[in-house]
Amino acid sequence: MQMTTMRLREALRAAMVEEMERDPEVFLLGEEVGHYQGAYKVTEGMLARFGARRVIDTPIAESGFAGLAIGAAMVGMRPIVEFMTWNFSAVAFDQIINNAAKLRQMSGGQLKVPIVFRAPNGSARQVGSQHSHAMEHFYAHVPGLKCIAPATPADAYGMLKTAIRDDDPVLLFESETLYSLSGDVPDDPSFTVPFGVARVAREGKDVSLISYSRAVHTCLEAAEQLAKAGVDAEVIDLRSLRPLDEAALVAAVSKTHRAVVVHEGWPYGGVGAELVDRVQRLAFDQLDAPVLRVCFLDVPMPYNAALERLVIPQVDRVIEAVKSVTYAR
Amino acid sequence: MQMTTMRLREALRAAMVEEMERDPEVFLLGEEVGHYQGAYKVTEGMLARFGARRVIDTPIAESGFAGLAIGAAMVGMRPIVEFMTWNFSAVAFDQIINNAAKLRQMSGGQLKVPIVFRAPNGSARQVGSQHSHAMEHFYAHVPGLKCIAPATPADAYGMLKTAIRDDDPVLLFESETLYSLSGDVPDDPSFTVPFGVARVAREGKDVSLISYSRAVHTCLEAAEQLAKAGVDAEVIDLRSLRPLDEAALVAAVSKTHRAVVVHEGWPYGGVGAELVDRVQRLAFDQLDAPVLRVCFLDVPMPYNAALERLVIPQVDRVIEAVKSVTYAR
Amino acid sequence: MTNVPELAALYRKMQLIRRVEEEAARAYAQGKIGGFLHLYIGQEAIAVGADAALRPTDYALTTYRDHGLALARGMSARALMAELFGKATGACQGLGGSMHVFDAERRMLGGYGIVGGHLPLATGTAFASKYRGDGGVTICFFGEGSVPIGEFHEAMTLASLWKLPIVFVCENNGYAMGTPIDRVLPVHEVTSHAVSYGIPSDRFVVECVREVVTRIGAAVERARTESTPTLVECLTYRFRGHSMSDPGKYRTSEEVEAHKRRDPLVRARAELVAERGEAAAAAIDAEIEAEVADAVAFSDTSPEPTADVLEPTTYAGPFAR
Amino acid sequence: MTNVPELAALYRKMQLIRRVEEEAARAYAQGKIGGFLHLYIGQEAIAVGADAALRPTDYALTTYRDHGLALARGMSARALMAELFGKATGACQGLGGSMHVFDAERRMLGGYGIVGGHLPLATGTAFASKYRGDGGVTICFFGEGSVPIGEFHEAMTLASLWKLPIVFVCENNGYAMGTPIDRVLPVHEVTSHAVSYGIPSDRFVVECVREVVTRIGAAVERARTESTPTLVECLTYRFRGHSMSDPGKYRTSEEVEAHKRRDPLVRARAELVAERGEAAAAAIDAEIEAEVADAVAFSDTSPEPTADVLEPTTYAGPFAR
Ligand SMILES: Cc1ncc(C[n+]2csc(CCOP(=O)(O)OP(=O)(O)O)c2C)c(N)n1
Ligand SMILES: Cc1ncc(C[n+]2csc(CCOP(=O)(O)OP(=O)(O)O)c2C)c(N)n1
Ligand SMILES: [Mg+2]
Ligand SMILES: [Mg+2]
Repeated sequence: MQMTTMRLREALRAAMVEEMERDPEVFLLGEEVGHYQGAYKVTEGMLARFGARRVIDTPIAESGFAGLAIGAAMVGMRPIVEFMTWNFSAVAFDQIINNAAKLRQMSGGQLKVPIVFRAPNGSARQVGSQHSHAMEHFYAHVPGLKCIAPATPADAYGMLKTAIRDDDPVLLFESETLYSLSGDVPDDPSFTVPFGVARVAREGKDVSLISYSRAVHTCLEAAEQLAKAGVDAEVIDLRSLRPLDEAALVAAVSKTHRAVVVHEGWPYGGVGAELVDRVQRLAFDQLDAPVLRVCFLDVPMPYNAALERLVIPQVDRVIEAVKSVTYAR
Repeated sequence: MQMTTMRLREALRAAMVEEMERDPEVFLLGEEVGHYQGAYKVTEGMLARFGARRVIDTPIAESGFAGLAIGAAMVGMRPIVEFMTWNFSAVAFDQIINNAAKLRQMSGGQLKVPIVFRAPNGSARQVGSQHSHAMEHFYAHVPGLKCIAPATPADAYGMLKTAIRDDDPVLLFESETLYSLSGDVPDDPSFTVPFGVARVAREGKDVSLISYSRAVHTCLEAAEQLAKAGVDAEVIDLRSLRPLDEAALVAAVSKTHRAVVVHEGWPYGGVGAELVDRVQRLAFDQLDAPVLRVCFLDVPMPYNAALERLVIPQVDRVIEAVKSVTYAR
Repeated sequence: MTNVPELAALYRKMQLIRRVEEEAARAYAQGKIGGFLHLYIGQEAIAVGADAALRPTDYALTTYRDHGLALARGMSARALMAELFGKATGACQGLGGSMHVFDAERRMLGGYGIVGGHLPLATGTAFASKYRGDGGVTICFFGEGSVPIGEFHEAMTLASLWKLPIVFVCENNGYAMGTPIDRVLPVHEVTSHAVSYGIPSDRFVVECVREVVTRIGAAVERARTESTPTLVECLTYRFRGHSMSDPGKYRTSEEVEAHKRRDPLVRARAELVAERGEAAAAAIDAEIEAEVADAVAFSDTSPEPTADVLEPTTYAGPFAR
Repeated sequence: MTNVPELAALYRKMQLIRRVEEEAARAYAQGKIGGFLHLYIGQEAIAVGADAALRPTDYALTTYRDHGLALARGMSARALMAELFGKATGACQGLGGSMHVFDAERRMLGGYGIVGGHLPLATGTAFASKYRGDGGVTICFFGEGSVPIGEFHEAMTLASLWKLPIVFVCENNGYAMGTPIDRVLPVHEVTSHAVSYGIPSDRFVVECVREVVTRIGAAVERARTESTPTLVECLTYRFRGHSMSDPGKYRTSEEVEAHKRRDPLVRARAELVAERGEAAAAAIDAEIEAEVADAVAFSDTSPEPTADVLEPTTYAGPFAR
């Protein structure tokens, strides 16, 4: 396949631009997506290209404009809602869990809600406790929603396209820290990446590191270091959180018999605990050690840089967990 | 101890009344808590007793009045917020996760937020998908909050008192289906039940049923039936979800080597997955079978009564899971 | 000027709503209907009058108090009653129940349980109409108790800012559950907010269904021709409790009786009789009785939905677990 | 009538804020400060004037643009700067950072990152004052960009309904990040909402810090003596970008320069010089320079917080896991 190297933010933009060219019912709205070119420049140039009818700057009223977009989707349009960050979706929480997720069910299947919500998620750099939420842990819980969290430009491109074409509400969790990550993206506008299919980011036989989004890169780094210490770690990039690729989890653990789950966000419940549940339930006899998790420490995110580093999963913590499940010193 | 038999709703009321008598800084607010005597009559008579200064009917503005109460708590008052049901807290989600949970941290420990949020939670009877949320799965995730979910009148009484006296935000998850449950409650106004201590609701040696709130009663019923089939099930009533009683989990599983987690709410993530994580992590070598979970089916709650029954955990599903973990037919 | 339909047609719908709900109340007492049941009795003129001002292709959304709007939009008594009975033949296959009645074909877009939550949705359907240039209008109903909640204000802001073709209809029945308006609104005229959002408004006491058609009709026209939103406040009264479980102790029986004496349904019938004679009204009543009895019988004998309906109504595409 | 302090005292605080923030901007460029840094430069007269109208026991809350209010309330430049540097000696032990500055003793109650989120909190501190009868007033600042969000309206409703002793101060600087007011508010006068909430309002262009004291002072008095909330709209301008990462391309340099020529700080200094001579002003400036330099040195050399601070700042009682 022909490839172009681009940054993740450009991959997201390319996906949106192509889908908006293809389908006039796709439109984009959010705070500062137009004139300002996007708070993180993901939507740069889109206002000039599509005009104010399709690239819409909103007031600060997340519940209002998320609800507006859901309403447009319920009559067949295909809105893309950009939250400035996922943190701010907390004021639109009811709209997402009660309307986007349930309109199809409440209507007895008469309606569908083809909408995409996307935004940077998780920690950034010293933005403090109110701006560092890993919101996927709230949303992946809710049936009716789909949640995806790619880690590479190609996946960001291919999965956002899938999301825009999907007939259900899809929540795309990005990371500010990955926007400038470069990678090869297929030149083919028909390229898409399906949901529910994990990617083996690195082959390995001693332990499975299961991860998504930003933390995949932490895992890859940890795997490099572990390799030097003679531990051959596999890295699974889930890409899609709901649906989850159970087969990939079982296959991984059946091979390595040990798993460490690595993600942003707090330990209690959420995606990480769900992964533990799946692994121990579906591959109980394969496990030679408990599944461990490396995630945020169980505290609100501190502003101080050193403490923030301590709270966010780092390579050393991943290595420590791997040592623990492999009973190495 | 002298005991009085009362319904769970009366036990909650007694706890509030006694604490309001004891401490003039405690007050109650919420929709219909006053003149209407409470949507579920938990607060019956309280307006007459304490007057409109301390028992306050609010407009429908959950974010507003939850935030107001948090603000009052941050300057030392001790508000009790009644949501009409926990479902409606979704529009106050940001206030709870970003202000109640984080004010202490953001202020570097200068402030504390001694507030209680309480409401019926989970399924009721055919109230449909927007009114049947088990919201504890969202909130227990968040450090800074404490979450409790008692199953008996005595615990409701003793834990609500503990909650009102606690210096941190406490979320009390009640169940409409338990309000009329009768039980003995100590006559002693100094009686309290600590957080983080599970209760063995039934001794047993073959399998541990781990549960809380309404589902404890489902487990007890299942245990009765299992006893007839020769399976001796233990029932652990967690009472407190955050903090979790890890020692009780380990002790239970070390004895029975098999666990089934039973709760309202969806399977993905949440309290149930967290319990699985703790058990497999802290008692891995004790487990003879994967931990299974019996919870809502992974769909929005249907209105139809038979389908609703199917979605909510029932005795037969608990028994089936027990059979599976005990490898019985 | 909006075309006002024959009074007979308006009366027919009002009477249908009244009688369907009276039978629903009976069925609720018999345990055939579960959950919450919020009756619209007393307010029928609003949904019926508003529907008459709409085209069939316009969108309509309301609260949990939604039976009236569903029938006004043309849903059959069978589909509604079967939904209340939780049957597979119901409008939403028995999944939605009383609070969530939808009829996509008739552009009855629900039926919502969260106060204020559907107002932003309604701006979205109006947005879609404007975006597509399909000439459609959205009408959105809510109670005066929803005015304090933030989403009312966010919806008003978006509608005004983007000049959406929408009519907000506040059905001010004086109470939010047991709470009278003076305990929830510092300024009792809901339309006072129209000023700070820079949109037109109208406010009137609902007595005559034909007046509802013309008053709401003017707002619908403004939406359709100028893409200007309007806030309409209808002063009305519900004759029953908030829902079936509400004993309604917060109102005196004198107050309730005084309002019942001004029942817009009674007035519509009286006017119909004056215009067309008692026989014409009686014929309609008889038809309605048959229709309602048929709906109950149909619902009684309809099958329950089965478990296989659950997953395909959760996701339109493949199930995501 | 509110007592207006000596102009020297007002100017001193304004100049302190200006200079602390200028140094903070420099430190940000040097990487000593991380995350978001929203400067208050250009708006100083509001926090300083408002504080002068308050008692030390009154409560004050604001947005992430909070350095000005913190200093106005009497926080030391050291405590603020060290917080921005993320140091253990900072106002919040380095946990809060620029957006979350708190000083409980001086009743500076934050520093919030979610637009609109602190308005309900402010009604809560006002509620506490009224409940306790302690004579306290709460003042709550927010930008004009917060007006569309629901919580503004819920807070206004509660404050009016329950007659809370609160002053809402909208600092209308014309922009919400890159968005000018006409893209977010259908009616540009924020005070138009006061009418539909039935509360008094005031609206003025901020040029003179002493006028701020008297105008906001009148609202504070009304809150204190009548327990009546007021919505005050201050028309102002921020000289810098929204935050340090904002290049501010959405405004012309002519526009910015025109506003800088009307800088209330320059005016305050000029008036001070007119009243007390250049030497008096220069002496204050010199003091401030020393104070700011000391704050930077203090922050540079202060220790980082250690991990043991994390758990006790998450829960006041035993940690709940
Ligand atoms: C956000 C939210 N809070 C509370 C409720 C519970 N509730 C349902 S209806 C209602 C009263 C609504 O009154 P009003 O808006 O006047 O409508 P009416 O019932 O009079 O038609 C309340 C408090 C809810 N459904 N949603
Ligand atoms: C709920 C929410 N949405 C979005 C943001 C991102 N954001 C932070 S400040 C801001 C602009 C606010 O403008 P305004 O209220 O006018 O205050 P100013 O910055 O001008 O002082 C935005 C959009 C946020 N913090 N919270
Ligand atoms: Mg009402
Ligand atoms: Mg502004």
